[in-house]
Amino acid sequence: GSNDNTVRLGVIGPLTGEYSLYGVAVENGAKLAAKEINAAGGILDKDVEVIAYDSKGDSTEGVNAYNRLRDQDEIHALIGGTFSGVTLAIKDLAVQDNIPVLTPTATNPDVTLDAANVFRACYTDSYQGSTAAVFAADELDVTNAAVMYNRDDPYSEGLADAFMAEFDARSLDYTAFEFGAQDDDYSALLTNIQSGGYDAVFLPAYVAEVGAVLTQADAQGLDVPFIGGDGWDGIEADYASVADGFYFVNHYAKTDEAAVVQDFVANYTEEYGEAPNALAALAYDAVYAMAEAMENAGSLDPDDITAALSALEFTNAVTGSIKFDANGDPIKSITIIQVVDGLHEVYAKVAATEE
Amino acid sequence: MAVLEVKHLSIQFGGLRAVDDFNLEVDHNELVGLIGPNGAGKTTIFNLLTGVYLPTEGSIHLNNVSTVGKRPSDIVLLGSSRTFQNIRLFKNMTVQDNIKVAYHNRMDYNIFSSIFKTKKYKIEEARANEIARELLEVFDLLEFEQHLAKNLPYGKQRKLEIARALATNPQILLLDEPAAGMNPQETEELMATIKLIKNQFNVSILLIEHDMKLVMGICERIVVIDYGKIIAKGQPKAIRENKNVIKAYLGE
Amino acid sequence: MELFIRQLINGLNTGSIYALVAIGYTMVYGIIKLINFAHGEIMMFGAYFAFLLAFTLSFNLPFLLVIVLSMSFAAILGVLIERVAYKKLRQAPRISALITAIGMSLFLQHLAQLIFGSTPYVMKPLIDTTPVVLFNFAIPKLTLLTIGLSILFMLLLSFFVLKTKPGKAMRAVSQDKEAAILMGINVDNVISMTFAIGSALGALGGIFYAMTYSQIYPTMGVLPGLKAFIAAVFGGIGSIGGAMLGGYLIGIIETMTKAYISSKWVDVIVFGLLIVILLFKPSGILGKNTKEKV
Amino acid sequence: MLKVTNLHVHYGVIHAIKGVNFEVNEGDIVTLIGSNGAGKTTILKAISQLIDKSDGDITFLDKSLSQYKPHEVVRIGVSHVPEGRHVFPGLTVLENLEMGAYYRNDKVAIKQDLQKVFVRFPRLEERKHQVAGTLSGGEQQMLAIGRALMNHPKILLLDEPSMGLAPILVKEIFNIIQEINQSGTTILLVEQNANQALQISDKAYVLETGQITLSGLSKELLNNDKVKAAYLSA
Amino acid sequence: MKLKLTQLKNTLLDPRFINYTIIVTIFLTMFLLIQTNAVNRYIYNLLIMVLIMIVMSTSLNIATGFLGELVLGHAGFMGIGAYTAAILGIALRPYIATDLLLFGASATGAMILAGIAGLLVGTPALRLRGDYLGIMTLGFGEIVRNLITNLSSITNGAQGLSGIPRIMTFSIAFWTTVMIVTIIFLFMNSRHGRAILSIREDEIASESVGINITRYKLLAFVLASMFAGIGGAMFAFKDGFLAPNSFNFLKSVEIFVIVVLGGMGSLSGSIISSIVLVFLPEYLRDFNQYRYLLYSSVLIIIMLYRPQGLMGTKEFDFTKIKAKLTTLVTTIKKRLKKGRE
Ligand SMILES: Nc1ncnc2c1ncn2[C@@H]1O[C@H](COP(=O)(O)OP(=O)(O)OP(=O)(O)O)[C@@H](O)[C@H]1O
Ligand SMILES: Nc1ncnc2c1ncn2[C@@H]1O[C@H](COP(=O)(O)OP(=O)(O)OP(=O)(O)O)[C@@H](O)[C@H]1O
Ligand SMILES: [Mg+2]
Ligand SMILES: [Mg+2]
Repeated sequence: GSNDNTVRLGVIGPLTGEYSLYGVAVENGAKLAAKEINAAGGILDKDVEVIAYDSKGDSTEGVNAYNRLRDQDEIHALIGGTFSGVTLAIKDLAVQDNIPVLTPTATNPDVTLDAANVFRACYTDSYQGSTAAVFAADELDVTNAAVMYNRDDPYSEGLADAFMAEFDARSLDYTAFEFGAQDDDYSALLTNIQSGGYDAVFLPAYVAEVGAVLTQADAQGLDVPFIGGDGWDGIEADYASVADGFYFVNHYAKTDEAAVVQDFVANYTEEYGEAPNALAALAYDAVYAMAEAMENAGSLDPDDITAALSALEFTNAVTGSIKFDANGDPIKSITIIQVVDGLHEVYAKVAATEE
Repeated sequence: MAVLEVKHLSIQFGGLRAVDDFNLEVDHNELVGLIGPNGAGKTTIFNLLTGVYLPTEGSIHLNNVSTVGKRPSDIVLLGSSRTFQNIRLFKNMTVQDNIKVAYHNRMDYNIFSSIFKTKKYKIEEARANEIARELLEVFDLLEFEQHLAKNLPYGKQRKLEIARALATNPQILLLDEPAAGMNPQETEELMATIKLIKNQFNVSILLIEHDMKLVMGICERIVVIDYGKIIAKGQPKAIRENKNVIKAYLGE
Repeated sequence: MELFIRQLINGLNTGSIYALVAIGYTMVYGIIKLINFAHGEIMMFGAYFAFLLAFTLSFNLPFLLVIVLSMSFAAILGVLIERVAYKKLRQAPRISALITAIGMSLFLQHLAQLIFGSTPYVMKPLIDTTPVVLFNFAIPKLTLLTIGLSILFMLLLSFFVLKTKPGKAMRAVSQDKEAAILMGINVDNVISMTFAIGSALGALGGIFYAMTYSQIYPTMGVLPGLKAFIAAVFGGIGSIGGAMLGGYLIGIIETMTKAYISSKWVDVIVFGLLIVILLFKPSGILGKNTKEKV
Repeated sequence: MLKVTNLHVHYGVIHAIKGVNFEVNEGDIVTLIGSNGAGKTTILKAISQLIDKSDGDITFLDKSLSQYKPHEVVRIGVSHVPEGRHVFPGLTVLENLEMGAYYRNDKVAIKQDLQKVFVRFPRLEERKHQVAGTLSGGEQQMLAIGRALMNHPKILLLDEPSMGLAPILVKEIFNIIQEINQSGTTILLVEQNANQALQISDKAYVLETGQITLSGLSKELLNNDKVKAAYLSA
Repeated sequence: MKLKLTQLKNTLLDPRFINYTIIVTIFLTMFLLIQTNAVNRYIYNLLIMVLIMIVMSTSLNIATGFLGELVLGHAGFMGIGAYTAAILGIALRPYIATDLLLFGASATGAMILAGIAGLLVGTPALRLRGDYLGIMTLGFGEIVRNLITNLSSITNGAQGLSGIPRIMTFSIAFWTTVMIVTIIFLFMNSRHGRAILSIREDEIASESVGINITRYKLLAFVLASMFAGIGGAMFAFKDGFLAPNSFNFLKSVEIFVIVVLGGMGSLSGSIISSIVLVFLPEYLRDFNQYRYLLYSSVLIIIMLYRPQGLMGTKEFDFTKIKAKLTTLVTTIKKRLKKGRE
């Protein structure tokens, strides 16, 4: 319906099925932001409405959802797709339709390429992966790493590739261990890792998988440090004991004293009864960033919004300040976190660099 | 000239020799009965003749071509066709289509003809319809042409099964208890039909049946088996009086 | 060699869980010739039940009671599913029943998502997990227990089906329902009983699966359910011993492939082997090849 | 003993049984004859509650049978040998017979009954351990009857027991039916072989397209011209 | 003059003529609606999806509905077709400027490769019966999906293949579908189709009247997979993006469900149920998390109350509607007459 009293933001993510965990986090984060924005007077004096549709993680479903958002709901901007695959499938359409897109979580480099109106709030795979590799080599003196990644997940594979590329560049040793999205049993890989004598394991994956891997590693008595990416955010909630002492690169630390971080964590926990993860935080930031761009633009015209996004300097973000480079990728600082006693401790901060 | 020639046929199921050194010749246009107690091996012989089972020993020739080891559908092409003890029709197909399936190998058009509905397709289909109609006419089934086979009464299903077997244009027809489940009146009709098809279609018939009136009434020659072995052969009259047959099969 | 044996133990562990689930699968299939796609979901609900009983009550239930109660709940769920979705379709084409089974499986998955959310629950092992050392190899207690249980249930059920009266009634019902009624067998009850047993075993498998791999989530049953069914086919569907054998084989093949080839070829190898086995033994390794008598 | 009043049965839209009345007295053999599709099997199935009737009443020993579930009918003494035998194809001959005594618990008596069946049908004893699915047609028929006898029924419903049997066995079967009857079991017999059936039975009914068109003492029907013409070819 | 009129009348009442007219009318109506923007792109896209599902389900119907075999790996053939067409499409785009030609060339390639795959799977698979065959095809489908994922040098693996020319218009999809459904329909009404039906009804009897059952089973299998390959090609050119996950077990199940829900052996059933099952989940989007709860309930309920599927084995025939209408009118007239008396 073309109700012109609202600003409509579309969200596409896997809300049902095996990946629903991630889509639901994005939906929740986005809706929380919208609720707060509305309480504070909305965007351009209009209420914000977040319309979230299920993609089941499937590109065809994602395209259907996109078409519906565009034609039925007549959205002004899109927050999402959640996964790179679905986002890539939608990207060309969005470019053609000139709908401003700010994906919170799609990390694949191609997402923002050759698309003036497509932006993202997260780091690219390569940025995160190589940062993790630098950290492993420089700070932990790793010379022989096991890289354990999910080959069905472009995010996981992308981080792993970047990590390995950095290790190649430094002529360090590593071995890749792939697993599949549907695996629950990692014992065979972990047994091999255990007998291989590695200095560390790089495990770029999301919490649900990381938790399972760490639990099984613990049960097997595997005694090597693990390093992860932003998908680890939230690991302390259920897996504090098995993740204790391990590191991951992230956008922010929950223990950060900044009010925006603390408020977000508190409000989210109150609203949904569980602590937010990185995906929720990114979606939350993406909605705020989009809102600010719309306010700056002073109109809901797509070209104006795109221009405002390109010029945006959004500082008050949970996941670190956001400023976009020429591609539409964020220039953000990166935080390295160590899990200690169920809390995030900032181990190091890497300043933002233009890639 | 023998249409069917069986020599030293045997089959073993585990410890059981269900058919044991069975020999038979059926001549052109001859009507032979195969009888014997339940479990004697009659149906098993049919299964051997039609390629459902592979014999342990022995040879089978149809028109001087050996059929041993051939698949059932190829044996049909050599000129034999059968019905089943438990009726096996294509239940959800029309009566007409039941016949036309059996006429399959005698039609000559390929897949492309069917997709482009070529002239050949039309001519061949029309001919098949014609043949089906003729056959159904003989069996008094014409009025049911478009009914589903499963909706026919039992007796008519039996007849349809025979008609279907005939549509393959066999030289020998193997009928397994065609009168089972029929009342005397229906059986009488069936006898007439069998005689009719034997003459009209010029086929040989090998027939299994427990209804003595039918067997004695129409068979020219009878072979009796028990425990897989032939215990008597001959004209109906002689068989009726054969001591062994009376003891094993007919009863006092 | 040492590594090989450790991997073998990993494989036995996975395999024994598949075996437990497969036994239930094969029983249900045996009686109504239906691939009960919802079996994996019963497994999942069984695990959730155990979680709720073990971690959300204000008092501590003993391990055995948690297991028995969850199995009972799952049994009830299984019977309920049969009554609601399958019973009416007993005379219908089997493929129609297959569709309701698929529908049921989807339904239960999404019901679970609605009730429990999509974030996995973390299942801590309910028993002491210090490994037992056998011939210098540390074997997790959980592994030993799962293996033991799968063998125990195989023996119990084989005896039950072959030697007891209800077991024979089950076989009779599976072959000819109408004749079974004429023998005075309450066909509904026999079918319910089969679903109850099968579902209880599925739940047991689910609980051990969750304990071994530490998580419970709405779609957790899909893959092990499918694997278990394939295990049942591998071994010869309808055969209890076959289901167990199939479960172990698949577990070991999977683990060995992951360990020595690459995890990305696991499914290709498992399914490839399945196809090869079916080609040489069209009714599975221990299945009987019954040809219809004409 | 068994009384059927105003029975109607529908298969979907097909009205298969249209108001049938008949009675079976204790100790009798009653025959139901009729051509194919007349509805004989349907009546037997309605009695043993395998299918639902749409109207009417069936009482056995003055109790309405509709209050029983299908599987309970057997337990009050009604045994049904179905058309087409319906042996359990994957069970052995012995196991099939044991299923016949499914709800009984008197092990010793069951053993004796088993022995009796084997005496009556020696072929079954020979094939004791063969799976029933591979038996010949006649062997399966024997098994089906033997299995029903393992029930110790008060009334035995037989649906075309002579179908597909060798002549010697047909005679044998009719003898056995008489024997079973003499040992105290009432029998309702459905047959195509009207001649023999009428000879051994006390009363008979003729069924045509779902309705009873003739009834009477079997001896009388044997001489009835209509029956002669339609069911007893000379 | 009179003769000509009757001739005209005969042509007009010829069932074939009526069917053609109706198909063309449907096309023109849709086409007009699209041209006038009465159908937005969301619906437009769904319509193409419906057409793809029609191709997938009618082709599966050959193997499942008409031949009667349980096939749970149809998405595998679709995947082979989709990737073949996509790769061909990308490679040929510089040389073939016309969309229709490009589609034709790529779809032919897709059809051939999928057909070869059908032959490879079918040959051994057909020794199996019933559920075993189902499991084997399931296994095959999973193998295909894994191969697509693992052969990432050609397929770009789990990342997905993008940059495929987006050339699937409603017109191309519509006429491709009409062509395929017509071919299947004509094929099933020939002696070959009858042979396949007879195998479903009774394999043993079919063999006993001389049908080479192995050959016909294989033929059905290969045809089904060839058309599935074309369906895959349509799919590849629709969104311009392919990921291996689109061809997983669930997709096979989805197609299978369409066939059974429509009625096994009914092409019109498959068509109707493709429409229903593509639009249903879309209309349920508003129910968010309840969406699949509702969807699955609908599946169960339909099967419980119509186990033979929406159409059974019958075909929807426009020409018969006329007859039905006539009888309806006459009965109403009779009733009215009675009422007056
Ligand atoms: N596949 C098989 N496996 C084992 N035994 C079999 C098999 N087929 C048939 N038999 C046995 O072989 C014998 C002959 O069976 P067959 O069916 O040929 O008998 P028949 O003469 O046709 O009897 P009827 O007149 O009762 O039909 C029977 O004892 C039967 O049990
Ligand atoms: N399941 C069914 N569905 C529909 N119609 C049926 C069904 N069973 C029987 N009928 C029909 O009901 C009528 C009576 O059938 P029934 O089997 O009782 O006859 P019958 O007298 O036992 O015949 P037969 O001598 O062939 O055994 C027949 O017209 C038959 O076609
Ligand atoms: Mg026989
Ligand atoms: Mg009958």
